[in-house]
Amino acid sequence: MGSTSLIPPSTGMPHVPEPDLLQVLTPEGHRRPDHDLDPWLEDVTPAMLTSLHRDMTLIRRIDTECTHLQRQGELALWPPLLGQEAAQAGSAVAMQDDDYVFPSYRENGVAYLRGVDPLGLVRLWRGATFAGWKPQDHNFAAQQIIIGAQALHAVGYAMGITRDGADAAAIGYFGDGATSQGDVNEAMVFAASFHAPVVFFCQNNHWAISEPVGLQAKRHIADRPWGFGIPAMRVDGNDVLAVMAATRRALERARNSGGPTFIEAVTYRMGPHTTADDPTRYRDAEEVEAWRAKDPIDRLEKHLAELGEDVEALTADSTAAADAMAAELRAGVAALADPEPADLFDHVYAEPHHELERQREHYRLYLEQFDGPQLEAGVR
Amino acid sequence: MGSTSLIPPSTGMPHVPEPDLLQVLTPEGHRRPDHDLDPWLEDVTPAMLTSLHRDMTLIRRIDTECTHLQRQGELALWPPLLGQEAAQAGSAVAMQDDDYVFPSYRENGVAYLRGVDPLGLVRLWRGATFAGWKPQDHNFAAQQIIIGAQALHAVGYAMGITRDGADAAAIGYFGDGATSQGDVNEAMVFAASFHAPVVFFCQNNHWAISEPVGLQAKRHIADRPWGFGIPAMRVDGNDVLAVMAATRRALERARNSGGPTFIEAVTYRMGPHTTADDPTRYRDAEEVEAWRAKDPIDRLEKHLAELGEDVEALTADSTAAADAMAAELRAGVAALADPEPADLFDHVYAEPHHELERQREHYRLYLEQFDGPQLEAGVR
Amino acid sequence: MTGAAAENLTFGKAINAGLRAALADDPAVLLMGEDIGQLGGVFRITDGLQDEFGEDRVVDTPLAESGIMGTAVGLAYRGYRPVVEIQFDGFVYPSFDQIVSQVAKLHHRTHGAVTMPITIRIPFGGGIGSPEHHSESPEAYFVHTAGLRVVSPSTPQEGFDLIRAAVASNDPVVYLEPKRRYHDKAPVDLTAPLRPLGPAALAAQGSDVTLVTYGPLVKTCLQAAEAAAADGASLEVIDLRSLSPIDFGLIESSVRKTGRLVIAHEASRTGGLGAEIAATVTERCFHWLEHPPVRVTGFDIPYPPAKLEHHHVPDLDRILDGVDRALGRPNSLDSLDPFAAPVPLGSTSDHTSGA
Amino acid sequence: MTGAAAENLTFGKAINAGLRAALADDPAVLLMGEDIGQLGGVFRITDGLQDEFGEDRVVDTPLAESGIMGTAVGLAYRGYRPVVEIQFDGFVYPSFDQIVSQVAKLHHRTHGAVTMPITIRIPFGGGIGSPEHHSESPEAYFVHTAGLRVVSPSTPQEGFDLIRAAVASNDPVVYLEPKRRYHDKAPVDLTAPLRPLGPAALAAQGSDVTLVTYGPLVKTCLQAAEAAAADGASLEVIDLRSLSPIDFGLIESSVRKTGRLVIAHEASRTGGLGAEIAATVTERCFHWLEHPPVRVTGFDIPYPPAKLEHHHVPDLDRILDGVDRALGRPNSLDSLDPFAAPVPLGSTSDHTSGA
Ligand SMILES: Cc1ncc(C[n+]2csc(CCOP(=O)(O)OP(=O)(O)O)c2C)c(N)n1
Ligand SMILES: Cc1ncc(C[n+]2csc(CCOP(=O)(O)OP(=O)(O)O)c2C)c(N)n1
Ligand SMILES: [Mg+2]
Ligand SMILES: [Mg+2]
Repeated sequence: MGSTSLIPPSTGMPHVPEPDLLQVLTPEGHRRPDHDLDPWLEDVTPAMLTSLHRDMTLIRRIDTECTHLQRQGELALWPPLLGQEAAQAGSAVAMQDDDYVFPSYRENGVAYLRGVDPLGLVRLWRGATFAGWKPQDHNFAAQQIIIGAQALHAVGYAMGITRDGADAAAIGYFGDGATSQGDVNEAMVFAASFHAPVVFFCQNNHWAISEPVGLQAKRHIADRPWGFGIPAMRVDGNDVLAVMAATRRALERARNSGGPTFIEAVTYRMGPHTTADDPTRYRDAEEVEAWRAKDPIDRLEKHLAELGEDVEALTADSTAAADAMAAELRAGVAALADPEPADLFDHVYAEPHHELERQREHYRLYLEQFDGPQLEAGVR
Repeated sequence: MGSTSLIPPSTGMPHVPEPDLLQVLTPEGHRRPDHDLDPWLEDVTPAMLTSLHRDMTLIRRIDTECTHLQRQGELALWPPLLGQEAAQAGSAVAMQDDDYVFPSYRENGVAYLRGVDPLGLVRLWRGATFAGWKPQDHNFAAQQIIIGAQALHAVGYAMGITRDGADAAAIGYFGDGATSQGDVNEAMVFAASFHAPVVFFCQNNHWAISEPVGLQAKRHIADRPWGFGIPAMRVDGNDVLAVMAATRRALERARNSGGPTFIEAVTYRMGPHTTADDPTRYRDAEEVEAWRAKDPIDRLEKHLAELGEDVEALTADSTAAADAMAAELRAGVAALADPEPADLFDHVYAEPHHELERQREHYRLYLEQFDGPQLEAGVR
Repeated sequence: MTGAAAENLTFGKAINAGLRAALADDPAVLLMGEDIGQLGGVFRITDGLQDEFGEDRVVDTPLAESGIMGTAVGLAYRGYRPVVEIQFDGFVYPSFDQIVSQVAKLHHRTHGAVTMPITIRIPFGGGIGSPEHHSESPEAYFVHTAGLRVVSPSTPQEGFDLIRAAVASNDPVVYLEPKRRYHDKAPVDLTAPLRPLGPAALAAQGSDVTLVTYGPLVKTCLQAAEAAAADGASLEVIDLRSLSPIDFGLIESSVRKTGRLVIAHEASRTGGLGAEIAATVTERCFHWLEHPPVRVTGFDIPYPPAKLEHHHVPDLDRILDGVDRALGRPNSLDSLDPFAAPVPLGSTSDHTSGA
Repeated sequence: MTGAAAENLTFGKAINAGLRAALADDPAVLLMGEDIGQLGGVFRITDGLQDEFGEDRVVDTPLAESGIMGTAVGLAYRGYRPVVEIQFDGFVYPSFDQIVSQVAKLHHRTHGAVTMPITIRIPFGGGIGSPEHHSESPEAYFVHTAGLRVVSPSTPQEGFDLIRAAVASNDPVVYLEPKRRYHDKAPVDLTAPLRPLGPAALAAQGSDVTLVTYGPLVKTCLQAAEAAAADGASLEVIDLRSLSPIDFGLIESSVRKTGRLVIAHEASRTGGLGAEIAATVTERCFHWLEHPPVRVTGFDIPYPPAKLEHHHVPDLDRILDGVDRALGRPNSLDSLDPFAAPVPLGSTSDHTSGA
């Protein structure tokens, strides 16, 4: 593995690191030494690995549960993260509470590890709300559908951290496809110019719906940030330890006035883009199979076995935890009420708006004629 | 001078060239060898140098004439290019007729060398028209004011060249500030993805109105394209031969299916951003003075002297040509008529538009009450 | 209208057929967009076209709408006629600058020397249970932008006819596809001659109220007309087809006949097309109007989550309620009679002199 | 209205004073934009503020409007109240996506958990002989966007008052500065209390015609009122101040008195604010109207080159011509009487059934 120096070059001369894939766990589960990442893994114990295993297992279960719920008509849509559990869990556990996450629509695993109730995810994806949680309760922003827009939000938030002199960082998640958007590139410009304490976390899952990453980028994505003055790491996104170490390193750098860092987590979207997508139209089964061999959970299990842990037992534990969560989730779904029409008009503005009040009142009177849900009078 | 290899790296490994400034004429006018550029300068003769001298002299004269015309109230505004004559002349003379230029607002020197009548520039900047020439007459697009937008137009045009199998290239001009815009970065993404025969020509004149280039880019601008998979050259933009050589090389590469190239021409905006600007509010006189010593025309004169040419005579020739052009320009300006109100409604659409016809007719009837210019009836 | 060659096609397939015809007719036509190649677009509107015409004519682009629009401008400079697909309505805004400042203005900027025959296809509107940003009705932005034409078909035949007319036009055309009608089926005459872009259509004849609409709500308004007929009111339904320019001639003659006008659209009310139509018709038909034009529209709110969208998008009942209002029949809003309430609810007006 | 502390200030200086007050009052306020630091902005509206409040509070940003708007959103997430300067109207479009899909929607998206107290300052409108893209009137785009408030001051005092109200508002506010009035001077009370954003102002009282306008045309309309008075017509001039929401209460009571309404703005006519005002006033005051509302606006064309702009921007004469029309007096358009011409000029309508 290459030595990806994070120290920005002191001269104007280009100094681009070898973009070898940073990896500490091989697909076979062997731990390999890495000069750059090992210092960030000194506290790794079997207990921590077990905890990571449970995290990934739970994330995967949320994902499969929600995919089922969509098939059963409970959800309108679901964007599976199958295959990306290590990228999401590894980065999420690297964060501190004060760090603030700006996710895309696919970071449902990160959401969970930030304490978001899976039922909040369900409410979002069944079309009952646009945000199933309060961002400030989890330092986890509303999910972003406009590709790349949140990268700028992360940078702006990070600029605020600097102004506040706070000990925190922002982290913006986006995909490989998003790197083509102007906003993501402008985010790099602003992050570099303002030396913002931000981490760009790009999950290169090889596909943007039907478009392969090669259509978006002719070089490794991690090669691009350097030209903006932002150091980058290219990590094996299916290696939860490598991802955790890289994210810790980048966040720590941000918190210590080191400025922005870009992480390309190389992973793979095993499922469809969303439950509405049919990937057989555009990609080969062999490609998917090849990636199955790099499964992030399997890999961690192999590693745990190599360490002599009782994998069967801990898998059983993880699975039990997942079963419990899934049962709770299904019970919650069964009890979900539909949103109220008041949600239409509430919070469009933070302050009174007489024309919208009028429309609300019109609609209240209109609904009164029917048996269905009614609008309350006079409430904003 | 570094050896800026234009061959894209064959592996995915980063391979960023030394971004030393490519230079073949020192500020003192000495010719120095350059491995990369010399092959593109084999046809340079004293006659060609003399011609370049005249080109730059004429460009500078247009610039100073128009600055005067603005002061005299003949122009509404003028964006001086003083100091950037070598960047504009060197790149313009490298082009072939079939190449197509997408300029910003400051490429008035390039316009002139593409055969645009200076009076067309005057009509544009006095506010009589938005395009003082037909783009297709000069393969020179309408000037672009929206920062960076034209970079995408150049790429799109180049994609068209590829589809046509034509032996031509597109060249998009923009400034250092423009590199922060999403459009310029998206242009690099598209150019790389479609291997478009396009040259990005960035005149880094160190300022974007009052903002120094350091606010836009933390590294050399020429470092950025590599990460997109686009080779870049950083050339001394006040060295007309280096600029010409680099542009020839890049255009030739484009014409021979080599794909896009980025040129950062390092130069300096000696004057204000436009005649409406007051640069003393934001930059030091010393900085300007330091750049005066690198004047592109002086430099070429020193070189011609070193070659034993009769600089006094050729300067006199160039000046005479400039005087003649300026006299013609002033005569033309004196004879300029104001645009007709028909221009308001003409060519908003290429095909009939009944509601706009109606507005036109309304306005015709309205104007009929007065003594001023009238609208013709029934003409579209 | 459906000739010998008429085939029963879905709306989506009809547009697909129109695009195929355009590609076949003119080598300068090319399609660009995200996922339009092998996938055939997320709605499959370009299904099979890349296989048929090649990757050079049906181009999967990087994921950047400004990039798509800006390169389309460059291609138009070179003589091409790009047909751009924006994947969903809410994703057009990153390209708004290229549309407003370049696509719309370049022909005028160059005194006609350059044409911008770019077609911008946008699946728009709600009603299909989508996530945020997937159900917007952005037409007013484009209608207010001089230099653009804007059209929206409401039937498979119109889908076919208008896409061909849009691609053939030398002006830039925003072509808004009512996505929730993609699966509607009807006979489509694929041999229909090229028709002009501008005229509106009289979708249903009537004598009591003129009901003007476009795109996805045409079907709903035709249903409203049937329901109203059962209730003794005869609605004349006008399908605008062209939103810019608007064929006011047809609307005016109808209103001069009925004296009553209802306009229905999904887009938010304030500054929507309903305002323009109401204002223009009032200017031109004031003395014929028996009642002020009535607007039945989406609210002035962001498009809501799927579970609430049926409240926002005007449906049969809300349209009929508007018709009742225009007819002076009892309707839900009687108790909020605007004429009785000179000051809007909740107004905190403080009418001091500005001098 | 001008208290003891009133100072004679230009419009530009009044806004500058308002920004200074906002920065001094609340450490969460910060200014962002291109060239707003040492240069003080190309119009010098932020002159001196960076020296006074530091580079952390008055921030020169890279040249990228989407970047400015998107980072402002992030700062708002963190509790800041960014005041963003867009250098000229025509440069706001690269940030349109962030404005429409983020700034306008985030409060609603998060059920009120996040506020977006972002002020977007835009020098707008024409009349100063600028190049292309420097004279646009983009207000209709923002007014049609739910979630935004839009205001435009017309006097130095309003400039001061409204910028403070905008910055203090917890909603995002597009603050449109009539750039050609920057040099107008008037006494400004810098101790004026914080006022609400919404109310319109009765700029001149009158009884024959209600003339509604905003921003740069308020001055022109007041001149028109004087000229009309000399001609025996009494105009009531309403300065909207708030373009979204519109204070219809004041307009309605005026129209109920005059029975005649003229709306004047520089923006293109189709889909402009005039349409909304005409439509809403017709809905609410139909029985009081003696004449259909008259719109005096820019044409449906791209803003023209400087030498032609006086044709496009409504001036005194065009406004008076509109007033004559509303009054049924002889006016230039009599020979193109819309009531006499049921079918628009040049219409190629082909009214076939769409069924
Ligand atoms: C501005 C915008 N354009 C298009 C889309 C439609 N879209 C949704 S997801 C997607 C692909 C994103 O790919 P990538 O960034 O790689 O993320 P991934 O889905 O793989 O996680 C596209 C094109 C969108 N949501 N926003
Ligand atoms: C989208 C946009 N934003 C802002 C401006 C205003 N503006 C005009 S020129 C300029 C600076 C451009 O700097 P640079 O790209 O370095 O080009 P230069 O003027 O130095 O040639 C700015 C901010 C603009 N024209 N377009
Ligand atoms: Mg992806
Ligand atoms: Mg510059």
